[in-house]
Amino acid sequence: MSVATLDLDLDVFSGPFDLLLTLILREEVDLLELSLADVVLAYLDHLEARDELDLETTTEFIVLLAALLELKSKLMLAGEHEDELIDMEPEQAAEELLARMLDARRYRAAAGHLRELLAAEHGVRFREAPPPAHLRRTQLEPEEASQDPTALGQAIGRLLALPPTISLRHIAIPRVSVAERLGHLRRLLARGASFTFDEAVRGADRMTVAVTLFALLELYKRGEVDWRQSESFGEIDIGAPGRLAQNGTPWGNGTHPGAGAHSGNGTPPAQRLAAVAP
Amino acid sequence: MSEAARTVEALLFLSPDPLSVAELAQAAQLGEPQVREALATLAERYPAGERGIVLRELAGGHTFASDPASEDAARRLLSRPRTATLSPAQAETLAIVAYLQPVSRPEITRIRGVSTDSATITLLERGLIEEAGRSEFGAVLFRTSTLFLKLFGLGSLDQLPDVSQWDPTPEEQTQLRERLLRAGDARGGNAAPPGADAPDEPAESLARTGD
Amino acid sequence: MSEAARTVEALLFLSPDPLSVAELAQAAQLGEPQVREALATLAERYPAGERGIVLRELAGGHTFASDPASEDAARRLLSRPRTATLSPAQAETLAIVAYLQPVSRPEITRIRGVSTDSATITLLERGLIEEAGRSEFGAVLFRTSTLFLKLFGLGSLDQLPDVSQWDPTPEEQTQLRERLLRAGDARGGNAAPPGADAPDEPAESLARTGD
Repeated sequence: MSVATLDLDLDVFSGPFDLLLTLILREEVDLLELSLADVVLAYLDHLEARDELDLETTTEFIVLLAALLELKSKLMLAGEHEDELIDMEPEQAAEELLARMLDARRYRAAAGHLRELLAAEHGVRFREAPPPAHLRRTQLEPEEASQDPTALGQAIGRLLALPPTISLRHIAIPRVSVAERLGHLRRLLARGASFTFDEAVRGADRMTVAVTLFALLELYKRGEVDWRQSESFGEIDIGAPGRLAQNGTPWGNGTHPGAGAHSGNGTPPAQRLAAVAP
Repeated sequence: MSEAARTVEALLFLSPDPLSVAELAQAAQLGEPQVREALATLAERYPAGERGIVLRELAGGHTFASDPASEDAARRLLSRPRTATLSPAQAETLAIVAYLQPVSRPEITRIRGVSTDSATITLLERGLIEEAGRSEFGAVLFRTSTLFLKLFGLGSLDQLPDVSQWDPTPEEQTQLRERLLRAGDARGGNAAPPGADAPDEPAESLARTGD
Repeated sequence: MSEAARTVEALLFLSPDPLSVAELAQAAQLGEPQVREALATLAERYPAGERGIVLRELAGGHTFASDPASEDAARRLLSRPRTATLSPAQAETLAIVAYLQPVSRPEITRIRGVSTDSATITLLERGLIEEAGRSEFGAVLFRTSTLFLKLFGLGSLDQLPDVSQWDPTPEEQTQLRERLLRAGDARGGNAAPPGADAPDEPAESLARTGD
């Protein structure tokens, strides 16, 4: 079973893992509101239930989760100003992260204190009987025109104000879907000739590169494509099964293209995936 | 004071209604003679005319009441005029109802971004808004009342102030309702889980923007 | 018992909320020193641990409460638990609101790192927090309520301990900082701004386990 179909039942999301990823990328699920620990637990449960460790899908899971973790930590660091985190030096980021960790720790401890306070008040009740009617004088009729209608207009004005977008835009996520990249690769495959990964993603941004790699993995799993990398740091050649120009194993010199070997521009695909979070 | 008397004292204090000996005995898990003894102890502790709280025996049983001598002070305390000003939540809810009426609670919640139940209930109680039938999805709709017009010194709803002077983006031509919903969504107004406001009507706002 | 003490006793008995000295003085038409004296008399009359009713100083005022020893009997009588306990998420959200009020939901979410909506809604429904206007960005702000102080046995927010008391020691903080920096170094290129392709290969070690 691939990670994509891992079934999740979380507070903010219930469904397969790949749908969750899609929704996060489309900003329809707020990553800040997602407990990644729960995702890990769900995966561990799943592994336990299957009683076997599939290294390939586990790797896929870890890489995806690492990307999500990084993206989330950056989101948590992001202030109101979008450029803030992009400019952040490692030391600065560490300071900021430390401050956040201290905050979280502080209020978790404070929460414990509140629970103790509440427990100490166990059994203390207050009288809830309404005061006798004869002691409650009838309310005076409110005066005519005693309220100012401009308060209503002001309230509407406040409600019309759009909040500043603290969106994921600074993470530069274009709305690109696996399905769309699958279509792109299939169109290239349909031309018959083999092509390189770099050709497939020419001019594309990092997110598109990452999603294209994801789509490529998917096609490979479905047996629709072969790919090969003849040397480390070399091009990844992609073609329909059996149509790749060279003979031999699809892995060339035995290096899995997704496993750290470098493609043409010096960036290994796995790193591109991790680099989804810039 | 015996433990039985303390328990009976606590029960009489908490209960909004008079309690019979049998009821007290059952709650305190005591025999009726013990309860009677406890009541006798309490009668000594709360002698008539000497305390602010009096122990009374009524038809239904025993109860604590305030001393009649303190009634003037009690009236002054309890009839403190309720503040006539609206809380921010009430003002926002009332403004939404006034400008968009008829409007459903889920829609108000979506625009405000928080559950609006208590504000809506208060406005209903104060007679500023009233029910206006149901939406095609079954949610209660609200509109402002005649009392609302009176309190705000308005001859009719047409006299509601023009929003444009407070509008952060007055150049926008889109309908007010649609813009409010959009701003609400942008603020995270959809965060209320289904069930927080019954029933959820995702399509309604869209349906109605065509009005 | 003086007439002043009787009146104050009656008022405390009738009022659903804790009453401040000023409120008592106004309703009873007494001077504040007289009210304080009356409260001292009452404190003697209701010594802790000896009566079914106790005099408490809560939420900036005085109020009567039942003695916790009567809780079992009270639960049998009223067949309703006092307050449900707080879930960890609710307690954390409540702590953040208590210490940082007024605070918005996005801010709470940022500190907790996970969704806070359902906890916030529950706390609102239980009356432990309430709305306190909107932030400059339009998010609803929350603060704790009088009921919060009452139920948590607090006279005022000042009685909450300084939140920094739960911070790690400076040495521990230094260690944490170093660990974070090391982690940052290990990640290397990923910290580079988008656009510039990273020279390092942070994901490689992970990816290679799949070989």
